[in-house]
Amino acid sequence: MTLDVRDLAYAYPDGTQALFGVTLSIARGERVALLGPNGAGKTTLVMHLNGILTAGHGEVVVAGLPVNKENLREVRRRVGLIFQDPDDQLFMPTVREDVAFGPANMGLRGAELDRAVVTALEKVGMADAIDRPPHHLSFGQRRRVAVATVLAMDPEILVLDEPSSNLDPASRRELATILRSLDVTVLMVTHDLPYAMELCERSVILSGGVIAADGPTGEILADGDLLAEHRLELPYGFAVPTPPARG
Amino acid sequence: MTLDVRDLAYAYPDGTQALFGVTLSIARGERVALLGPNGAGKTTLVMHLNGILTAGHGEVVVAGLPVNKENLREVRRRVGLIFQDPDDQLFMPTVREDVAFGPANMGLRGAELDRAVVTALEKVGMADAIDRPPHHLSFGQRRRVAVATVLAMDPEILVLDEPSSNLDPASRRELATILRSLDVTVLMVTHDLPYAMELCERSVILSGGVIAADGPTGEILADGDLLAEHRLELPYGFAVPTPPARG
Amino acid sequence: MHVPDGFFTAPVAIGAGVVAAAAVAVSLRKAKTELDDRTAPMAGLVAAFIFAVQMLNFPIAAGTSGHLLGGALAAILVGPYTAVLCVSVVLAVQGFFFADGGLTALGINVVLMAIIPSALGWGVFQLVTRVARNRASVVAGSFVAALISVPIAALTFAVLFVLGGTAPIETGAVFAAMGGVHVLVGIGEGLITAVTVSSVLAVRPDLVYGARFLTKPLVLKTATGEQVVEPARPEPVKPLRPFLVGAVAVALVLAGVVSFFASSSPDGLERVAEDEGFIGAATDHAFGGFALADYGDVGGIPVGIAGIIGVVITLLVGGAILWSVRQKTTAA
Amino acid sequence: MKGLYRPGDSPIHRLAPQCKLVAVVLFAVVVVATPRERFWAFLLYALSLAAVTLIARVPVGYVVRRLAVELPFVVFALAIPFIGVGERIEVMGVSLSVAGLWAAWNILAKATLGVAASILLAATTEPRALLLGAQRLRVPQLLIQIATFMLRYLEVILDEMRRMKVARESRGFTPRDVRQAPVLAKSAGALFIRSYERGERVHLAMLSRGYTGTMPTLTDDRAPKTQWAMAAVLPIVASAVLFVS
Ligand SMILES: Nc1ncnc2c1ncn2[C@@H]1O[C@H](COP(=O)(O)OP(=O)(O)OP(=O)(O)O)[C@@H](O)[C@H]1O
Ligand SMILES: Nc1ncnc2c1ncn2[C@@H]1O[C@H](COP(=O)(O)OP(=O)(O)OP(=O)(O)O)[C@@H](O)[C@H]1O
Ligand SMILES: [Mg+2]
Ligand SMILES: [Mg+2]
Repeated sequence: MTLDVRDLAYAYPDGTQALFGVTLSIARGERVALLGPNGAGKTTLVMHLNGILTAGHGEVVVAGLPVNKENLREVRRRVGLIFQDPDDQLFMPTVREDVAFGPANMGLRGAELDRAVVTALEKVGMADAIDRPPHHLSFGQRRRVAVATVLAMDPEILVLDEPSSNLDPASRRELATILRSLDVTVLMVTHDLPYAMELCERSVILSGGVIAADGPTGEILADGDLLAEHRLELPYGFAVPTPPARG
Repeated sequence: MTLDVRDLAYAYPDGTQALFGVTLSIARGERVALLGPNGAGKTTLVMHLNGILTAGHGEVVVAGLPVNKENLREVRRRVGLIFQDPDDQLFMPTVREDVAFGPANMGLRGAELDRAVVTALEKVGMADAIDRPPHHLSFGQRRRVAVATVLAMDPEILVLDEPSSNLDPASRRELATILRSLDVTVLMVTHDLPYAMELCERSVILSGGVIAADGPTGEILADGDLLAEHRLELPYGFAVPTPPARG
Repeated sequence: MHVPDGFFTAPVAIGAGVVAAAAVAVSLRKAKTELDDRTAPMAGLVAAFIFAVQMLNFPIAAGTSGHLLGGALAAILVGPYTAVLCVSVVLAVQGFFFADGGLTALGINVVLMAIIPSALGWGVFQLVTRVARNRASVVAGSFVAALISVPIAALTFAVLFVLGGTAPIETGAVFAAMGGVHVLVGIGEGLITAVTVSSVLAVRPDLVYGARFLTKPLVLKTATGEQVVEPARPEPVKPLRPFLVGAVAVALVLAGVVSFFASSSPDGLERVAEDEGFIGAATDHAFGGFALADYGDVGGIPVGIAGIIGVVITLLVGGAILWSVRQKTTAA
Repeated sequence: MKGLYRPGDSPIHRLAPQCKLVAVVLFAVVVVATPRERFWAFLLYALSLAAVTLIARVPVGYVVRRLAVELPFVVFALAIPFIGVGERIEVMGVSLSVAGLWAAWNILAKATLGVAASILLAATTEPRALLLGAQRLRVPQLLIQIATFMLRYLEVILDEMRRMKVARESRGFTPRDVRQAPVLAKSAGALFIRSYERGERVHLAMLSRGYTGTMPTLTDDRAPKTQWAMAAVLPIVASAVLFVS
């Protein structure tokens, strides 16, 4: 079992409770979409998966390791997290240094490190910006660099918090292609239901801090009442196609 | 003519030139989508429309007033701008104060001010959060409050930089309904082509700092080659429907 | 260096208060030429940065520590008048919101930490950048300006202390402690100022008031091809010649006064200590809060001379840097 | 930026900020003007501050802990008797300067009272309210504006620091020894520009919502006479003590 969340509850320091007992398991190699209305607790849940927030109640187990102080380093090496806001992710003076940061912490050096950086940036189409300061990029460019910083670390589990927002349509598709080509477990938060359909065989609806539904994406998206209940709906002009073969 | 941009060129202080001569006019009451790849200069263009950036070359005229030092106040009263990053938009300690900020600067006080604040928050479904600090909201909730801060000012021209990103699908549709119900000129930057189709009768493609296409949305979205050239494409499962009647 | 209530006699506190109020009033008038609605937040950031920087106490020598002043940095980033305002605001906020620095000593603190470092720092910076107008000179000028501003501020403290300190301490010891040690603080201040200015210069040259770069020409892409046009430029900044002259004059007068007091027999205001050796040793602890090394009369240097040595070292280092910058530009 | 502020609801908290500001400054002036020989005057000042502390329901421990701001000067004051010049007396075998003892007492007493008064002010008034108070007292607009931005930026800087820390740690960074210093130094440089640019964008957002340099005051914040009268109690008591002693 690669990712295992049991009875997770969490309240922010100001008293707002965001999670009310979430239980979820994701097997190795699965690609799962996490859907739900604004304020449902998706980001809060995701922040628990690599120990940025620590469980108020319940536990999170990653690849057999409970997420706690001792295992934090190991857990973070395995779980790559792409934040909802790229500004939370980028902090070095240049794009190169920012992408190199993770792999360098894992011990990569010299030519090997350079290669990892350039490869990751090429995947997201940002190799040209390698020497620019990240905070001088456009929003979508920053998101792409943020994705590269995590890809460069070669994680086993990839957790993405709305990776496709602010991306232009071509980059969105390219990201989907990258995700499909990687042999990793993926948990992706998204409001873009067609994108979830395209990429993930399984979907989970989180609403009001609890899991409201969990099943094959096709079935969930076909259940109009369920969607409507959780402020989800298929967009204008969208017709549910037959799900593509896994690849 | 409500919005008129002529030969606009702009370089950021670090030397990156983002606009290379943009000419664009939008008539009163039109709803125009601004499309284009990441880094095309959309945000840069939009920031010129209410004088946040000042033209390096060329000029911007809003409702007959050239955007310059003298007219700045008047121009900003007329042009409401919703930023791409909600964190740039929200700065007061509570949601209430944040939404009240604009109308208060325009002279509203007391019960009238309260009414404007509550109405705007109700439109975006955030009336419950009125006394919470904006930076303790979820990303999508922040974006909704950001929209409310501008709606509360009742602008004549509404410029939105990717308003739908990070919104859950229902909020996205609600925003579209609000925009359709207002009697304002709208310029909306978006990467969501179906959304543009649904809401705007005209689309402009900005690419590499110049206007690459300008015409009815239906025609532009039907031109696959044009779209592909500028990293735009219709999403998975989308079939161009007949455009809805204006209203 | 935040002076609390009751540290100086009333005449000094009031006198400094008047000087501070006058300087702030002048700065308020003049700052309008430096600030527009885009640079106002810069003033706020500089104030916040100085606030943060002043909280960082760093070790100097022998278990003592000091903190940065930030006045020169502020002058270079936002101009001298705005800088006076920024640092004054920092001091007022520290006094009223954080209970740091006495409310009745606000005038003294403004003189010591806002007016002197900003005015002097700007003057020196102008001198250096006048020699050569390029990036290297801006960075070097920042270093020298910050370096010099600190010991001079410290010596001003000593002068005020001699004039109206409430503690009966031997004059020479005060000068030695303040002057000598603050040369070291000045080096730290110089380094941090230079690094900050150069990193701002690298990505946002438009933000460095003392070095508004020429903007690059713009390219227009039209149907007929590309065309190069000159960008609209911000209005040129007026040179502040009178300010420069004033700052240098103040520095000279200060140096003169300081040397006079330091070298003359200290019994003008206080009696000579009975036990010189004892004083020298105890001063370490006395000025622990100000950061001081055992500089005093160790190694046979008469305490009164130490202050002058501080000034001289500062001027020498500054001169050397100035000279090397000049060499660089004539060679180029 | 909260400063020393402790949210609460007491008569002192509710007092208009401008009244409190004036009262504290006057109090400090009276204290500083008191000749150092009048021991019991200082005692009475301390007692009146204690009364304010009680009314404001600020824990005494809080005030005492915050007094540590003074520490460098305490060290200095305590040393004066040893290094002071002039007539000396023997106290338990140590030779101390008489004038030095007086000076030490003078600085300690006045500085402590001044700091305590400021702490009470800061603990019972939100920074933003203090600025509004200063604005009402006709402090020049430009200074208020710089102070407003400064408090705002302290928040931005702290916020950006927090974000950068989370980002670093989630990519496997643990600051354990000096070898990691360059990373921190580099991110410090980026921090300055980042905070500035974030603040700049926020400022621009404010401008685009009609900001003209003054925060809109949503309520009529003129203080009624009763408030002024209440605030005046502290400096009046203090001056009475000074006068009588
Ligand atoms: N820092 C915080 N402090 C207090 N409450 C918070 C904080 N961050 C989020 N919340 C609250 O916790 C709840 C869950 O927030 P979360 O960010 O997890 O939502 P989300 O599902 O990611 O929403 P979105 O789709 O808008 O990103 C919301 O009610 C939100 O207001
Ligand atoms: N502050 C800045 N300093 C320097 N260059 C910048 C800055 N902001 C943007 N740029 C550059 O200017 C160009 C246009 O950026 P802009 O933000 O306008 O793009 P955009 O069309 O809004 O893209 P996106 O869809 O990703 O938001 C890009 O090449 C970008 O890297
Ligand atoms: Mg979220
Ligand atoms: Mg943009």
